[in-house]
Amino acid sequence: MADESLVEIRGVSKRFPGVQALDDVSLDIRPGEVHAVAGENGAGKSTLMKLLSQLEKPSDGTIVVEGEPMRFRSPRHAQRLGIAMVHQEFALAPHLTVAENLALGRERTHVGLIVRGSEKRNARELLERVGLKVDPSRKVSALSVAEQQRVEIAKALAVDAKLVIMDEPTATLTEGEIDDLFGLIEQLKSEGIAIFYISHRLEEVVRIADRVTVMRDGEVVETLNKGDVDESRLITLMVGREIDNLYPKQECEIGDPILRVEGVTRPGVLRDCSFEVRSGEILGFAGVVGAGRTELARAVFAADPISAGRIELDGKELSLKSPRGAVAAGIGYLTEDRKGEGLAMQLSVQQNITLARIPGSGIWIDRRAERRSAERRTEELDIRTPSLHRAVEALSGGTQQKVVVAKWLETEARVLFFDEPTRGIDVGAKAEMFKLMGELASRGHAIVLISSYLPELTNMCDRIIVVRDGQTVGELSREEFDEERIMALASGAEREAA
Amino acid sequence: GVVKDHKAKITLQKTPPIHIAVVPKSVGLDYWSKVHSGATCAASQMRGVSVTWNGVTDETDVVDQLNLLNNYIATGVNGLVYAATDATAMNETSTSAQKAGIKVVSIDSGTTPQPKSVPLIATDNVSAAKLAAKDLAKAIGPAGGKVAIVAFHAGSQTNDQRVQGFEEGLKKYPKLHLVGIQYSQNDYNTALTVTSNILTANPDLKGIFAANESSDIGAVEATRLAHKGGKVKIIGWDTSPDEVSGVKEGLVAGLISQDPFRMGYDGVRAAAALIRHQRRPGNENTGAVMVTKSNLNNRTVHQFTSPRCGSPRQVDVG
Amino acid sequence: MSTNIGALRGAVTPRLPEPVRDRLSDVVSQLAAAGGLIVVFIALSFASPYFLTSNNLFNIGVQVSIVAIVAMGQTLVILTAGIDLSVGSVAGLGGILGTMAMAKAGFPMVPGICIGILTGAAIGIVNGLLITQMRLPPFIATLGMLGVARGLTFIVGGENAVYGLPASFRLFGEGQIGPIPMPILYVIVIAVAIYLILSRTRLGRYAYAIGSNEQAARISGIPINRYKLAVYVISGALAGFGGMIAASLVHSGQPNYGVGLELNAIAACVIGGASLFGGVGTIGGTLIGALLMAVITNGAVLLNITQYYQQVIIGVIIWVAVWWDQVRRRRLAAATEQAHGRRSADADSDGEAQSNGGGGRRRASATA
Amino acid sequence: MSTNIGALRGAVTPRLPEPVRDRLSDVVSQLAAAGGLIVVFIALSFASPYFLTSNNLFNIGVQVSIVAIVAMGQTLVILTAGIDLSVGSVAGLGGILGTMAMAKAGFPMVPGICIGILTGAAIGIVNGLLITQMRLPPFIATLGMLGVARGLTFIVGGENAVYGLPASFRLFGEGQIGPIPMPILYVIVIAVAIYLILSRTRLGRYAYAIGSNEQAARISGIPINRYKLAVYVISGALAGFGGMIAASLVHSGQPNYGVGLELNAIAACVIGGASLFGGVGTIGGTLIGALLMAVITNGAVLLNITQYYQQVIIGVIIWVAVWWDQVRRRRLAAATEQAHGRRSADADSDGEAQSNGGGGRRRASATA
Ligand SMILES: Nc1ncnc2c1ncn2[C@@H]1O[C@H](COP(=O)(O)OP(=O)(O)OP(=O)(O)O)[C@@H](O)[C@H]1O
Ligand SMILES: Nc1ncnc2c1ncn2[C@@H]1O[C@H](COP(=O)(O)OP(=O)(O)OP(=O)(O)O)[C@@H](O)[C@H]1O
Ligand SMILES: [Mg+2]
Ligand SMILES: [Mg+2]
Repeated sequence: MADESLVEIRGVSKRFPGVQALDDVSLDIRPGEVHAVAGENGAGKSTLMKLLSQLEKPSDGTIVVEGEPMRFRSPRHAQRLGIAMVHQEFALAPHLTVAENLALGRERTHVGLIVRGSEKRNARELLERVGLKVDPSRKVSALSVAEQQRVEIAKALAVDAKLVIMDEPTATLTEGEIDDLFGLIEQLKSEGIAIFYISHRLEEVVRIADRVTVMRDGEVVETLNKGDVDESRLITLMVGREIDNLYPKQECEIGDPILRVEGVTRPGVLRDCSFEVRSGEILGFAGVVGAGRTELARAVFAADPISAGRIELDGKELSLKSPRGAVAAGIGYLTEDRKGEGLAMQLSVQQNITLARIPGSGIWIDRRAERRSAERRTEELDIRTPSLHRAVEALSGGTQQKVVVAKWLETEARVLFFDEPTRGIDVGAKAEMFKLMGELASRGHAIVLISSYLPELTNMCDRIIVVRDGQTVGELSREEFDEERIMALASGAEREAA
Repeated sequence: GVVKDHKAKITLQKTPPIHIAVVPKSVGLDYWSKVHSGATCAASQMRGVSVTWNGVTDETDVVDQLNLLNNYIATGVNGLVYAATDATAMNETSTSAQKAGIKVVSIDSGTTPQPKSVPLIATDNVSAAKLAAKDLAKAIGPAGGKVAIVAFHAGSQTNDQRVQGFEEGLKKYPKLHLVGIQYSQNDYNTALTVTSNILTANPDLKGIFAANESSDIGAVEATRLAHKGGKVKIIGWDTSPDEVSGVKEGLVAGLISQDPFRMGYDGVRAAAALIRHQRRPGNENTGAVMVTKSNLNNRTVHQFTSPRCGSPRQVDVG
Repeated sequence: MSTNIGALRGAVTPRLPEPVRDRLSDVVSQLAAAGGLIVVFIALSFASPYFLTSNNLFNIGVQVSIVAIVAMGQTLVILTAGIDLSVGSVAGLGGILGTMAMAKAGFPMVPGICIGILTGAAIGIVNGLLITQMRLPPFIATLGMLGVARGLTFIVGGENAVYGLPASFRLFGEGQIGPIPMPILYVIVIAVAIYLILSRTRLGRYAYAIGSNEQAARISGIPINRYKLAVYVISGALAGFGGMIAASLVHSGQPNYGVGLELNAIAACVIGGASLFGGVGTIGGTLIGALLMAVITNGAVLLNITQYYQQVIIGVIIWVAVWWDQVRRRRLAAATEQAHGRRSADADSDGEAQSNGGGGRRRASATA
Repeated sequence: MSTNIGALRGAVTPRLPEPVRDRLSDVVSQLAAAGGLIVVFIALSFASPYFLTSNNLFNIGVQVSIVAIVAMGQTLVILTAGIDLSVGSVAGLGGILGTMAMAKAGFPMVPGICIGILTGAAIGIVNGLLITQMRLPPFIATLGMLGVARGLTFIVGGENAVYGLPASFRLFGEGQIGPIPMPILYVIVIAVAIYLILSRTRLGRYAYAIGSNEQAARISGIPINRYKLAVYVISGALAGFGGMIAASLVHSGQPNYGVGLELNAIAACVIGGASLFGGVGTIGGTLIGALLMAVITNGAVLLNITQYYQQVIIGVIIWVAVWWDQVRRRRLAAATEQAHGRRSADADSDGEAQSNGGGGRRRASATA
């Protein structure tokens, strides 16, 4: 490993209105090194990386790239310096095709005209490297979140980079895809490319990082070398205390079925899906990306139309036409896409938390009660905001996710679908959220947990349904949980009747 | 002004039906709807004549009016009776219509040059506006004082001619001092607003020349709101019912009235004559009168303000 | 740490109960937003001796009233990321039908006015249905309605104005209660009502939510269609009301009334800080926007500036006012950061509940 | 499943090489979008014997040309999620300055026309600077310019129209090359140019990207300000060009020309499927939108429908045409999903390469 730093961050600070996001941060990265940055939500990880890619300017301090102090101009300048970034909130233009997005800002032209042929070819190559098989001429808006995540990674690869920053690249990926990504990272390393890696999945950090820097409240707590890193150490450093149980599963009494779904079909998307979930139960949906878990939840929630099927709540058949009916009936659905379908970005934290259930009578809002609810939820989930009146767009990614979670907890729905609820949430908050889920279950609510991260499912669920190709293909009870078995079912290697 | 007697005796036998398009400068003002009644009245009195009435919404839509005229030329109407929004811009329209075999009559405003073969049935705006200046001076009295113009739309030819005529007329009265000109944009409420503001800025204002219907009504309401009704002398233009009632109430010193009904009426008759008899009727000055409280019930004036079909009339006013 | 914040807050606005303090700083912030307006106001007071006369201020009030009322309805629509281009035509149609009801059908004044308002509401329903049921973009639905309503005005009312209104109808637009002209009173009442709607009712909250992220609102179980319909109905009804005021002022129903009014109304909203992309905007801002335009027009006439220079000046002042507003906001944000940035970040790090905070604080610092 | 798709695709366009097939289905889809226009066209052909005369078609072409040209510039602006409200005033100002250059300063025709275009471009620069440097919302910047440019027109040109233009200038708007009137030729040339810009150049690509997600565009290193400026300059220049055509048609410079033109231009874009929220829109769509409005207006005159009914009918047809377009799109999407929606996901799981996909397939199913 070369001693020469590729990038050195010296005493950098960054203030936002009401927030000291970074406070005198110093760290460095060498060529061919994977340097992980860990920390709680709002610790300042993304902000630090945005300084490197010149999306923000530091209030104080300098950044040295290959011995030269970096001048802050524009993201384009950062790219020229060889810095590429995978953004936590994707930087994709939804109306453009995958190929166009991958070439964006770097189009090759011939007498002023864009050479489209090579664009597609390059796109195919890049997509192949990230293991994504979609047609490059598809619009990005038609891709699922997981697919977009990989396009975002591919986009960073398109830059001729010396430093690649990956801000939570695995938040929506499943095991296999993460393995692919790590293979890719190894390959980049061998080419001498340095990588900043941010993730809340600490075992990934332990696995891939050469060094780990832990941040808390905008400050660097410590930088550890590969040998000294283990998960519990990281957690202690990050959170400032120990978390003994990451998956606080409460054993609670499982009662009668609350929601029963039979033969739900949506042409071309879902075929004859059936499941039931009981009071006090946490049911998991497992499956590979694109298996149709999200679609199944959306169909039950009436966010998408179905052509056939029966949905029963407490033994009574529901005929839902819109999410509104579902919410009224006592079904909640936390979407996987928080920006697109989760948050009203310009509205305040408080307004978002109470959006699905505003206290009040008739047309009036009871603002005092609203405030109380919001206060309680922010406390419960440790939502860090300078104020309840802060617009959520100014919050860190993970904090935003907590706000969405709070919104659905606030509805007190009988049945709650959580679609990738831990996306971007730190370990401490994750444990807290699982605890709340357990409490909900123990109070007789039914919970459906959709996650691409198997340990979450196996630790938290009482039962797991495996979804493949838009069908429910298997069901496993807690005793039968086995990651390999689930993977086999999900990928179609093993077949079993639902 | 003098109106020539014009009685074209038209024989109405076995004539093929004819279709005449009548295009005003704009639609939506009382003035033009009187032209419309005149045109339909004329058509109703002749066998086999039908008229189409269509216009743009604003007198300044020169290009749109040209488009509209061209559309009529393409549809092959027999006659085209129109008031040009811009005398110069339309000078080829009449000839190209004639080339397409369509008989053309100009009403209200002609083109420059006016083709010899196209009769013009109109009043002279400039001289009528001079009349307005004279009457405003008379209403204000020998002491004179400040006067203002509430015009309607800068860049419209009618507007410009009236303003020009008024300003020229004003030259004869050195005691009258023009303090400003504001535009109502052909909107009653805007007229009200600008007049209110003029009255605020010039508390000693003596008189207003309101150059069309909307300007007049807005100006009247503004003087009423400022409790200056009747004290500030207003000379308006056109004779919509509300304007006339302003005269009755003494809020308006006088109204310049043209004879739009006659323009429509004679325009259509002239077109019919051209089509059926290949005869070109002479140009015609339809004249203008000043309507005041004292001559309101005068029969002749009544013909101007509330024309009725069925009694084609002769007027002679000074 | 929360004591820390408490202390700080106390220092800024001592001893006031929190809600009052919140309200107060709200007002102050609103006034700061009115900067452009205030500057123009002061400048005109010096430039023309007539500007500050009560007579002229009334005039301005009356002149602004119609645009302000229509713009307040428009604000609701714009909050939902919609747009209502039909308001001008609706004002025309409402005015004609309302006056016809009085002049032709012999309705007394109040029912006549109601007819004008109901006409607007009915058009609003059609707009709303086109948008929610036929799923037309609001721009298209209301652009079509702009033509349809104007056409109907002429078809129903003929080409001429409607005259012969009862004398009492004049009072509706020209009367006064004490020293205050009726139209100004209407503006005040409607502004308060819409302020309450926006801040205290579901309709207001949902309007913001729909405009901010329609998908999120839908998934949260909000009956989007119903609330969208509601904002178009309100906008239509207020446009009808504006049309009736206009009719009263000139004591006649004018079929051409309201041409171009939509642009003025939308401009008032946007000058007042509303975003055409939805989710952002306030009633106070809209009123300021409407007033700014009216004051400039009034001032220009008082100073005897000809129409063309007026147009240029209005345009430039709009640019400067909005630019200034933006600079102010940015600077405000920066100032807050300097004063309290450190501390609130600290407070965060304790993982303590933030029961109240930045919002209030931020506003408080604006007053400082 | 993939054989299934293959079979279907084969059935629709057998044996054609892929790019040709893509192009073909593109055309078909465009034509389908023109559905409303085609229906109106056919209906009018039957309703009026004059409609299909070469003379009349010629008229329509000339009449649509100005709106179409201005709307094409507007399309670029709208793609970036901007709006240009000043185009009408700019057409007026360009027309006045261009004609004054010829009539007063004695410029020959071509330089005179260039002056009109350059005026528009200059105004476009100011718009662009206001938006990028003073960070004004496009609505505010161009609304201000709407007043400023109109005021300037009168200040510079006086209240009267500009006459005394060289006779040759008539040819600019009324001449023909072979059987094709010049204005139609201009539309074709500009349409092809902007089509190329949109599909083949950075400017076009970035316009879509900026409108789709400005932040993403910025992150991708696109110099946003430069490209935003460019679209406003193009819009301004085309508005100036439109103003010169108008001046040629009436052989004079009209200071009031272009009032309300902005609304027509924006309407053409939106009817043609562009979204005011940016990122969506095509030149073909805009042309269709402009044509639809012109054909209806023309047809109404031919059928002897008065102005007021015309307004109502135009409004209703716009509603129906856009509604129909949307239904078509939704049905298309549903069909695609039914047939293959899941398949792209399948490809993920069974690891097959999808060399061409959603886009092509979706379009193919439209033709079926
Ligand atoms: N544009 C902004 N305006 C105001 N505050 C901001 C802005 N961006 C970030 N912040 C604040 O800065 C702090 C650090 O945010 P940052 O996004 O860097 O956190 P993070 O470590 O990436 O968290 P996460 O794990 O949730 O992604 C947070 O308190 C956040 O609210
Ligand atoms: N708006 C859309 N238009 C077209 N196709 C879509 C759209 N949304 C999703 N899809 C397709 O549907 C498939 C399934 O979506 P999705 O990935 O959300 O399913 P999932 O089982 O929930 O997977 P995961 O939650 O692991 O991402 C994806 O392959 C995607 O291509
Ligand atoms: Mg982050
Ligand atoms: Mg999913």
